[in-house]
Amino acid sequence: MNFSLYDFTPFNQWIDKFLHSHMSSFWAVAVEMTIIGLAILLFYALVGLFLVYAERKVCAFMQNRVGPNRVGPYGFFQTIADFIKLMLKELVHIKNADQLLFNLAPFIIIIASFMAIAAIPFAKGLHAIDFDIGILYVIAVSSLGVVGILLAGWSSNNKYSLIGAMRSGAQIVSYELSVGLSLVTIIILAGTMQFSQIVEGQANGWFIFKGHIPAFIAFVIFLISSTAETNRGPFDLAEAESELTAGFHTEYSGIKFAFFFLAEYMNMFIVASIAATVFLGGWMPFHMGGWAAFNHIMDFIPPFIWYIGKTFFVIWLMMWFKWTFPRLRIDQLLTLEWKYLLPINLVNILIMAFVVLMGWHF
Amino acid sequence: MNSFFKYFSEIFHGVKSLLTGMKVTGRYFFSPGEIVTQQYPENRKTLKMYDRFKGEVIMPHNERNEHRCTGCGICETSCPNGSIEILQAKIDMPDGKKKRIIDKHIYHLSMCTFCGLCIKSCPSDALAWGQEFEHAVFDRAKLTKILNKPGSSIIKDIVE
Amino acid sequence: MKEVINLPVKNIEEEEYHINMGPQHPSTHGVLRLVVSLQGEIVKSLKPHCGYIHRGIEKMCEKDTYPQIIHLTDRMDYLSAHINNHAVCLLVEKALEVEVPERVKYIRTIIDELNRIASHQLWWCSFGMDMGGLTCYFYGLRDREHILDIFEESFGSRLLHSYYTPGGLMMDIHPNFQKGVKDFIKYFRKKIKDYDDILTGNVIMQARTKGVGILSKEDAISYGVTGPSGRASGFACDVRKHDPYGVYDKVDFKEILGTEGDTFTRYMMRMHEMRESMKIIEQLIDNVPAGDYTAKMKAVLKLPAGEYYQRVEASRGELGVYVISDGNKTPYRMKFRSPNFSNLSALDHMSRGVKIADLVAIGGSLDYVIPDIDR
Amino acid sequence: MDNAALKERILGLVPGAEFQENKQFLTFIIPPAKMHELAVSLKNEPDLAFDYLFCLSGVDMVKFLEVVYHLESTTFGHQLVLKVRTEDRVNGAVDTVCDIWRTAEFHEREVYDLMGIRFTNHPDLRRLFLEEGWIGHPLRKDYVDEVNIVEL
Repeated sequence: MNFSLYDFTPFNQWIDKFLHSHMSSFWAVAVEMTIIGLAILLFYALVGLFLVYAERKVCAFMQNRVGPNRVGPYGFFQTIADFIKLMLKELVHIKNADQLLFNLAPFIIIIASFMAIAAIPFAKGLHAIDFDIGILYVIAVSSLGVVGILLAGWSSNNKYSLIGAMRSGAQIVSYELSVGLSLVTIIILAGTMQFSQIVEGQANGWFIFKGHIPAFIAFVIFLISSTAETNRGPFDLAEAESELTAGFHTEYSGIKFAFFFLAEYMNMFIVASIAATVFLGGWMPFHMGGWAAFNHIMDFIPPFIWYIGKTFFVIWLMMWFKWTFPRLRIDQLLTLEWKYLLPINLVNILIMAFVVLMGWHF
Repeated sequence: MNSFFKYFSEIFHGVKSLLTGMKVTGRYFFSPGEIVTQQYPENRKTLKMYDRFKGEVIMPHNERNEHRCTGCGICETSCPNGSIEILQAKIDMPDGKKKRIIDKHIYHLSMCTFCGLCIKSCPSDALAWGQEFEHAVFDRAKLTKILNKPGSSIIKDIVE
Repeated sequence: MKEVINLPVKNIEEEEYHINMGPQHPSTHGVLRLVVSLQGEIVKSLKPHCGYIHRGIEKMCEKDTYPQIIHLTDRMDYLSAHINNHAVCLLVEKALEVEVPERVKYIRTIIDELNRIASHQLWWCSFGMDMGGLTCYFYGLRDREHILDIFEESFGSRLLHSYYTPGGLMMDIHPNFQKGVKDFIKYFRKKIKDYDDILTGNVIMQARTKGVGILSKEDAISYGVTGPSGRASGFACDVRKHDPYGVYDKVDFKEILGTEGDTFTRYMMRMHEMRESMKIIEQLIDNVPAGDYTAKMKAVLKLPAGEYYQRVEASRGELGVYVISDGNKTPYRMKFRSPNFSNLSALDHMSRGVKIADLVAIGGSLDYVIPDIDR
Repeated sequence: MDNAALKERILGLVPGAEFQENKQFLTFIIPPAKMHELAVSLKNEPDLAFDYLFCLSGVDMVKFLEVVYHLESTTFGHQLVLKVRTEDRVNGAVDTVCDIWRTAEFHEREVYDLMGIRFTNHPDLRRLFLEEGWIGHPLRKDYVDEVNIVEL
């Protein structure tokens, strides 16, 4: 296969060499980090804004509506207008709130999602850092967000917020397990935890096809539990707007609310990109065995487009869930995890191990 | 063993019911022709209210600036909210008698509940429903309207 | 100076955790305040606080003539405005012993049922929203729009119509009315399948509502819970069947009774009722007799001195109008027995020991309209 | 049970009951002291079985205050109206019936709030619509409120 067309590695190496030849290695690394940081920040903001717009459009179409269509063509700049509005809004000062934690909570949430995005490979050579234990790192970091939610709920001095935060604590601790185990299923198949190698391993077929039944089950479980982990409907118990008004972020306003809002969408983007990377081949093009011409055409589509396309497909699936299903109750949420997802997951790992052992995968 | 099958049939039926629901939303997602939203300010030109639409109470005037209101005050008494006030004036008739006629028919749109009793009770059919529905104004005083136009007079053939 | 509050030291396990649901809360559908005592997520008891939208309609009625009262009744249960109007009209007609033309009875029955469907559609979508399925809200409103269009074409307004008058109707129905209604029935028979697909059959919805908020038949009668909520408990309380008015005695419809008395049964009762209402309309819409649209009435209506009571089946239960007349053109005392008021009184009983999420579902299934509670 | 038999039955239960002419319902005026006792028998006697209190209203007749109970039996379908009068406009009190018909709890609170009739033994007799500390009872005929009531 020929991926050299869109390989970013030479480009990266060229920048690296260029910087090192002009300054000391400390400053070179510092400049590189700044560039990467700024690039990710920009990407983060753009994706966040776009996802908010996309969600509003998707839900509007599912509900026989038009959705935002006033600001810009097809309402494309609606979220930018919203963002400006949120920036200008008053930050409500809460009496008797724990000021330090109250102000810290949105940053914890946003930093957690920010850290997770660093390990995700967008294309060949286009990732901030390629850990040996990439999957483990992403799982660990993305579960930090719950600390922010708990702090937000606790420090707001609001009863709704507290209930929402406690619900979210129980929820994320439980569903973290399923997310991890469903990824373990694929780790067994891939034999590695490094994202770049997982993607390389899917050059001749995505894992969801290679691992057929157990991989598909793992994909479905991952979708369900990652939806739950990102606090999205039908698992949005922490917000539960018809019960707890807005749950843990009831008391937040202005830019702090915008952080929560943005982090929700970025978390969704992160889990969707993990799903795309691990199950749907990441930036690997879609290939059909034996169709050389077809495969060649597919290769010409840049890997970044493949990656974004797959990610947005998963995000669309998650939006579809949210805008169709009613919300679960807290006990049913835990029943679903402990009585259904977890046992199925464990059996599924066993099946996957057996499949890999017998070489029944493609 | 029975509970084992029950466990899986529960999962199966649950997933099936979820997919049925997703089919509905998915179908609407891919059929933008079913969108029902009205693009309100844009469709102002084509927007036509039904002919019986109760927008506001008006007093129709003919081309000679004549209305049918005798100023009898039945609408004022039949209004449950006091949204109609009638100011009468006395004029000297050619034959020397004094006659009461309407001076101002004041209509407080802000107090009207659109029950239609004034229009129904009017003996000379002087009032009617208007089609105007964009009543938002910046000053509350603008919601108090005088229904008889300035300089208007009563149509000759109306007798009290 | 900061105020120092000395709270009594209590065992934290025993201490009750109160939250105010409302007066501004998404699930109370208006300005109702429920003071809920919680233990964790479990509701120990709740106290409804009403009156945030109390307008003193009963006091205002004492100043108004009978035709004027009609427009006030619109504003009680605004979702079944026609049915409220019907109650007062029937009462005045009964007191004055006026025989209204057959045409009026037919039209009133059709419009009542249309109003009932519209009300249940709004209930369905807000129930879906209470459960967290926001999409339901738009489907319900989309279909309700068709009924409101029919109403607007015939009576000029969409929500508060004041269309019935004592003795008949404000004006005759629009020539397009019958066609519009028939088109709507055809349309809605298709769309109601969406309702079943997206919410009724949904496993999450069923798990959340089955066996939750059970109200036994005895309790339903004792609390006076009527309408679909009462019938879900097996309380045969359909006034249309037991004390027929309009032309309900001439049409064929079932009074569907539930047995469970839980939230899901209350949900199903309303879904059945929409279908039954469509059946009633289909039987009547082609048979509206020709004739006058109002009986001959005096200009000033004075009810003979005495007491009158009229009950009708509003979309949420039995609406009673109790009038004491002293022979004047205004009533001496007017009392509305509103269905939501009695239904709300059972909420505390039903929601003890359930979770907050269930409380929202129970409230949604009772379908309370706050202006009707407060009046 | 038809109205004639029902009338005999009620008069048998409460000899002091005063029959009142009414076209629609069988109406009795019951002495306040007997009301609770009668209500218990109406609910529990198998041939009466008045289990559904469908309306409870307070009426200010200027000379006296009145509580009107509209009762129905869901098994037999017969209906009955009971009235209890009290002439004391300040502390007038009637026995509660909310231990017999639970719906009365809210209705009695409403009557207390708007008409000012107290109900003895009521578990939670507070104002329902108006705030605590509201002066007067708005549905009384002698209630004046120059701010909120606008005379047309």
